[in-house]
Amino acid sequence: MELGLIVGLSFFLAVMSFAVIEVRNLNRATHIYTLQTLTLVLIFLAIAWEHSIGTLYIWAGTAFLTKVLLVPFLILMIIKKTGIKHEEAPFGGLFHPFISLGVSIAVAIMLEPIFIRFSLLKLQIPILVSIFVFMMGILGLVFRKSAVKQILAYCLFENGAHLTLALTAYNAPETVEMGILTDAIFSVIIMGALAMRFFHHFGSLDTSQANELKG
Amino acid sequence: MKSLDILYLIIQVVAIILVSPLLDGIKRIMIAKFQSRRGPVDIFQTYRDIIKLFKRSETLPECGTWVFRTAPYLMFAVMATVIAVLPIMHSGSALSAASDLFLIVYLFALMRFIFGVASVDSGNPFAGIAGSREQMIALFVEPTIVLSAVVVVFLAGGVTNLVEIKNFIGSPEILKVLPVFIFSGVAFLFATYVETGKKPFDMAEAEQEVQEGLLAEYAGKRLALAHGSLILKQIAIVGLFITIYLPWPVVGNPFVSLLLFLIKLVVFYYFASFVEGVSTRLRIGDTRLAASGAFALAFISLILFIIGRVG
Amino acid sequence: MYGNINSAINLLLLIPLAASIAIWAGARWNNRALLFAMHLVAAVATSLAGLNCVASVLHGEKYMILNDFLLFDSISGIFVLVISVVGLLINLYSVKYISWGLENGEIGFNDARLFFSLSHVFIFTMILSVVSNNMILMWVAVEATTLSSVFLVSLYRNRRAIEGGWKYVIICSIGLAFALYGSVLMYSSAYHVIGDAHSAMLWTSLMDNAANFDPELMKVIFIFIIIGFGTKAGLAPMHTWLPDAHAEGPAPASAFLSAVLLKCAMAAILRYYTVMNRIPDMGAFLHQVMIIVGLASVVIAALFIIRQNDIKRMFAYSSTENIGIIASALAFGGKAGIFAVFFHVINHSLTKALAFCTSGNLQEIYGTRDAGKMGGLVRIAPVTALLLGVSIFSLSGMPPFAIFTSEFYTITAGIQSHQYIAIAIFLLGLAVVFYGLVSKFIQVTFGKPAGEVRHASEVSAIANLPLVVLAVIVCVIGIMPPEGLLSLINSAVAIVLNQ
Amino acid sequence: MFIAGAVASLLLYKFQKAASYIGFGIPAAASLYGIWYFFMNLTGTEELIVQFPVMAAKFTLDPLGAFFSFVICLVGFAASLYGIHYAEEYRESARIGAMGFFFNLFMVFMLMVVSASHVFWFMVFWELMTLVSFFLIHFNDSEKTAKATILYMVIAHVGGAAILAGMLIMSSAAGSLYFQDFQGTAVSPVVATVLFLLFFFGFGSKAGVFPIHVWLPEAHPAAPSHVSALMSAVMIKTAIYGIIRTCMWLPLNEWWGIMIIVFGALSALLGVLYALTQHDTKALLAYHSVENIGIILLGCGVGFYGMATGNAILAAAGFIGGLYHVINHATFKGLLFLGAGSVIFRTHQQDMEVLGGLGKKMPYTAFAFLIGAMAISALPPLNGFVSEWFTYQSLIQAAIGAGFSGTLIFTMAIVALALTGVLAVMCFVKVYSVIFTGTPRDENIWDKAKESPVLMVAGMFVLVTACIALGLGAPYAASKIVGVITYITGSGLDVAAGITVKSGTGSIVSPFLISVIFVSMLFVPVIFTMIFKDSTSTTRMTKPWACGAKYTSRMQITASPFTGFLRQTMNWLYRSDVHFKETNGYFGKIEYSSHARDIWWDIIYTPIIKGFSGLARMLNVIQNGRMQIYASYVLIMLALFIILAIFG
Repeated sequence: MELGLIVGLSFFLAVMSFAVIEVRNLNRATHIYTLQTLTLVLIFLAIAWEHSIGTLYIWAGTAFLTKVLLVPFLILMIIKKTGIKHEEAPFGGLFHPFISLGVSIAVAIMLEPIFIRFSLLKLQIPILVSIFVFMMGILGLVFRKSAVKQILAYCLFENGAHLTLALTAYNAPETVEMGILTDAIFSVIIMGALAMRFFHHFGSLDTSQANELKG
Repeated sequence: MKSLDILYLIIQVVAIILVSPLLDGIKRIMIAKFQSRRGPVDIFQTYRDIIKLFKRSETLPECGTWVFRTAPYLMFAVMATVIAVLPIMHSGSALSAASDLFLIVYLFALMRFIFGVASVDSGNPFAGIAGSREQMIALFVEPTIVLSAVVVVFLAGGVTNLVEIKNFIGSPEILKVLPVFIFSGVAFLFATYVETGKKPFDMAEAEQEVQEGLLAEYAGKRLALAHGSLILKQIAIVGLFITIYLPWPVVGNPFVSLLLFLIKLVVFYYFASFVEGVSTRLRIGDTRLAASGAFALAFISLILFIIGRVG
Repeated sequence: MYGNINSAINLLLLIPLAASIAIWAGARWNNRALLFAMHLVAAVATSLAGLNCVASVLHGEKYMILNDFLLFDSISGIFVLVISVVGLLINLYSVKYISWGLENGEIGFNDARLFFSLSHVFIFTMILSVVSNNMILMWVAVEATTLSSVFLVSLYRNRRAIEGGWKYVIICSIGLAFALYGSVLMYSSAYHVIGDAHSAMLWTSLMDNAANFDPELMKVIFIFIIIGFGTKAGLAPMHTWLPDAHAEGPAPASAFLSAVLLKCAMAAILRYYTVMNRIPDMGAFLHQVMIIVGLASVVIAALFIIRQNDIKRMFAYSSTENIGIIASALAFGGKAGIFAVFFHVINHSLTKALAFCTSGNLQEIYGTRDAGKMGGLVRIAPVTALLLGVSIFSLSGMPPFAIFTSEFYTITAGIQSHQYIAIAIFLLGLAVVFYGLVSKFIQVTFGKPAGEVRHASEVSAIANLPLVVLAVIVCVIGIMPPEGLLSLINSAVAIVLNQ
Repeated sequence: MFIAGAVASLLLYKFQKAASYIGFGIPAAASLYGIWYFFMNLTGTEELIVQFPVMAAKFTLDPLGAFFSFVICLVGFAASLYGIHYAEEYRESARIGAMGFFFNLFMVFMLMVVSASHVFWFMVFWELMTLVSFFLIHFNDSEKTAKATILYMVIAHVGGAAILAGMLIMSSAAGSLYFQDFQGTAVSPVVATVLFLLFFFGFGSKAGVFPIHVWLPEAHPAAPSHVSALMSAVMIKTAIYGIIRTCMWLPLNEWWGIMIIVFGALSALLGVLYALTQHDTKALLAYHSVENIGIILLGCGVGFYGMATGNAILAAAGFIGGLYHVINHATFKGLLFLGAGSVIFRTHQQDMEVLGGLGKKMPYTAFAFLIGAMAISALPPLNGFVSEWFTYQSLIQAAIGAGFSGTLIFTMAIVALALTGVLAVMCFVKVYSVIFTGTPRDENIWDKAKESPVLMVAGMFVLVTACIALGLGAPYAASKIVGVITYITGSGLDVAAGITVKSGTGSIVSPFLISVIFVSMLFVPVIFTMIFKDSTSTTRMTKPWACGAKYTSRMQITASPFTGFLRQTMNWLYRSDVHFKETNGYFGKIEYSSHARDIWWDIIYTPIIKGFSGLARMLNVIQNGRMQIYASYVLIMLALFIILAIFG
């Protein structure tokens, strides 16, 4: 196996993302999320240092600024404003975690050979983990009911995509990377504002209540 | 040649019109005899009735439109046209253009149309029912007539002109297709009997139920004409049957052929009155069974024709 | 010539951005006139810039600016034309619509200000997505359109609008996530082949050396793209957000969404289609995927239309159906097929804008969106009835109007490519849609009004003016399309089919 | 060029919504010009190329087109003349202006359809014709019209789609979109049969052929009378034109001719059977249109059969029957609808049960209606007889030539035609006598009724003269039609000799001679009355005799009992739902009404409608509002496509 550091960090990243989805208490989930993005930044730094790629340092810096500081701050603000600490039971009930775990791992294994073929850095484990995180994010969005948890899930798969992009095509022009980050930030802001309005009207952040539009 | 034909035509029409009350007299005497009652004095009784009617005064329902008033004339004229058209005396030449099988069938339809409209126009409830029954009888009879006639047309090689048909049937080849001819002949005979409105099938003019249908409202000269036209209708339909199916003693001289035609007519009436005297009136529903029997006969003749020709 | 084009395109992008900021900042004090004035000025300016750019690209020229990050060829020309023409008319109408909203008290002044500024950001992002030459920049722009239009949809402060908005954001971002994966894969495989980081991103270079991409990978990428941008375009199985989002927003917003936004998502799919089409043995697979998605949307939407009672949801489903038509035309391919795609893009955006704005009028007159409570429109507001008639008969494919012509081409393309079963299903779907739309039309225009009528008077002339213009264009384009438009479309077809 | 002339004059009207006089005056003038023009050049072919950027529209006027345009203009002239007064029924001037506007468009589009020779433009005008008639129907706006129009529009649209598909397949085989290039294209027999079926059912849906006739009795009564006159007299003929035009391209085979004949016979029989049970005058006339379309199809079927078997004379005989009946049907059906319209104009009552004795109050309408009724039941002196006579001849000629099954089918067709004739007579006796003769059944209708305005009567009498002229002048008209037929089948048939009309098999009939004999025979009874006329014949007016009881108008026979008997015997076909309510006690008022249901509606249409709405209900489940499920659709679709990519 290649260098232990990147692999270890990636494993740590995977475990953290699983925890973000599962933890019911929203505050603690956000903290875990900040930890997770921190590990992402560390991975960027490790790869940059390891393969001495200049651009990744900038990526790490910007990621740190936006994802580690700004996003958690926004989410915590929402939790403070709505005052909802606890999240409702997820859609799939008890065995939901096992499904999302199983599916994400399966998809990761399936897509990994395709990504690895053309990626610049042929690091198998980190790509696997990035796809896993991406899928965890998507499934989190699908299964979770609370609005905040959905925003967290959105940021999760954002991180996953970011990591994949870094691994497979780090030499993409900077504007592209900046574009994706600004998109991520703006979507969190917009989702937050919408969640506030949702809370204002529905009294709770449980999105499954909103099913009036039928047929 | 043309003026001669017209002359024959006029003679033919006048002769038949004059003879028709005679036939009606025969019928009444025959029926009276069967029902063992005295019946009219002699066969000329119908002449006297008609003449008397012409003299009598008239009563008309005030709601009747011009259709009702002119109906007897129209009906009489239509029947006269049919008789004029039958190629009894004049065969071939210009007038034959008018004697066509479908034309005659549709002239009968015209007669029914006028009869129906006049019967409802009179406002008389019984006449209305008579009119609707008249149409119903036609509904059962028409297919048989058309089918059997069409089979004969096939035999005669697709030409619907009565004159050619008469020549064809007169000629010896008829022997080759005799069975087809006989079947269609029987079917046509049955259909004509129903059409004439004699006893078993005279729902339209039934005395007891419908007070003679349309005639109930007429009086005086219109009643005479209406009655005359009904008799003429019977003669016309029988005449059609005779010209198609019994032309045998083909004779050149027109006068002799007219005489032969009248004799055949009297014979037919003789048998018809016999049947009429015996049978009782059928409900209109039952005619359907009788009519479908006739239609089956005509259909068999069609099948025979097809097998015959193909085989 | 080169010089001013460069500035023209920059201008085209800058004006809406500047306008939105100006409106947000400027119209602080609560007076409507200033707000409306600024909005109108911005709208007219954007569309003029747009038309100026389109005029320069009528005969297939191509311009690349900002070190090749922006590309303005005839394909983007068509979409910019749509954005500017339809956008202008919808903006004109939205002024009136918002003033009604303010009078009836449904929305506050701040909401109106938000609405106008956001609509300009929305236009900016759409133009960017159509013009960008860089794959991932295009993805960013499409993602931005979603974000900017969320608050347009959930403008009204009621539960249904919020629900519509929330679903719209969540499902679209899931879809677009897959699209991001697709474009990342595309970039990495392109980089592998072209070798230069910068040009591997650009459509132009991709199109040139498409031949030597490896088909297996391209299949996976195309799937991701179809799923990603398909959700955004409202193709069948992923269209579930469309009726909720389009029905709940204010009429001009939903007109913008379905008339223009869906087309831009379709533009993205079209870009990928042009690249993929040039790879030797990809044609069959492309056709297979597009046919499934296209026919699925036509049939599913058709079956939903006949059940609808709410006018705007019905029009939303008919948008899915028409996007399905565009997808099937793309699937049939060939010269007629691609011509039908572009022609239908223009026709449908015109008609759908007309349809949604008329439903705005109806909502104004009857106070409700439920067709059951409407009736007797002919007597109450004959002009609106006429407009509704034009839009419904055009949507259901009646001849004098534009959509019949593009359907005519689609069917010719289908027959030329011997897809008889597909054509049969296609026609069946159209027939069902016809029944659904026309029966609603009869229910609304004739007979006696079922529910109470808010104000039984013809809607003010100013509001109807843009709609009448739209209606006239729809009629004219069907039979006598202008010369310039035809050459624009033909040059776009040439690009796609790589003649 | 006529088309340009007609279009200019009608379009001139289109923009200025004037009152009814202008509204219908101009089309009347235009159609008059049209009649003269088309009559002149039944054989020439002109072309009009209109340059549109998308597709160069080409309108060629070949004899077939000219013949149908002549029919359109003839009835159009009468209908527009009639319309001038009839429009008053729709009081507000905007409505009349709008009606005039649509009426003109209707005329223009029909003319264009008949002369269009380019796939795209033919389809455009074909659908436009439906669209405009949709608006025209909506003028008398009631709940029933909504159902009628949606049914009409959907069937017409589906038919249009079938035609479009057929034509496009044809054009892809022929390589161009112009009709004349379709002539000699080599199309494999299988494709040819598919095309034929597409065209037959596409156009059949517009003509009201048997299985797809359901919309006709719904849509025509709903329309204003002069519009329904135009629709049923002429619009249906454009469908016949379509069938002939398309079948000229395809390499025919025998079985198509026989199929058309079978459908024709079925439509004829069922049309007239259902007509008998109708109370509403215009619904009755609409069913009769179905019947007459059946008869026309019989003629054309024999024509196609002849073309398929290469026997040109037979083809010519068949087409003469068919085309002659097209023009006859247009005249007397138009006349009947206009007559019914003037009755409705005065009494505002479509139901026959209530009308009665109007003959006295509306003599001209009564006479016109009588002529129309006699013509439609094909009674000798009038035109109906001549065309049915031709059809009979062609069927006989075909029967002789055909094999075993052929003869059987042709003879059965003859019998069906005869039966239809009888039923038609019964039906029109009922209609005419119930409305115009007998005692009036409803007092307030009776005093209100008076003769309809002059122009309406003039419109009707135009068609009356047309009927009589076509009847007596049969030889001249037939020879004109032969010109058209040589265009279709490539070989004519010497039809007319002096005053007689000859058929393929040589049998001749001369309507003129018949009427001469008929008139001469009329003198015979008059002479008889002269001879015996010496009585004091004072004619007394009395109430009709009702065996002594006081006569009331209720005693009179009304429409439904007239055919009541037929309904009992044919109940297996009608399955009428009888509503019999016995009110209190012995002498209570008994309420009895039976209404025949069109069973085809249940057999064919309800299952289709149920099927679609069932499918829609099933699908509704996928839009159940829960967001999580929506999101999962995206994932499922992704999985599906990946599987497709791997295995596809």
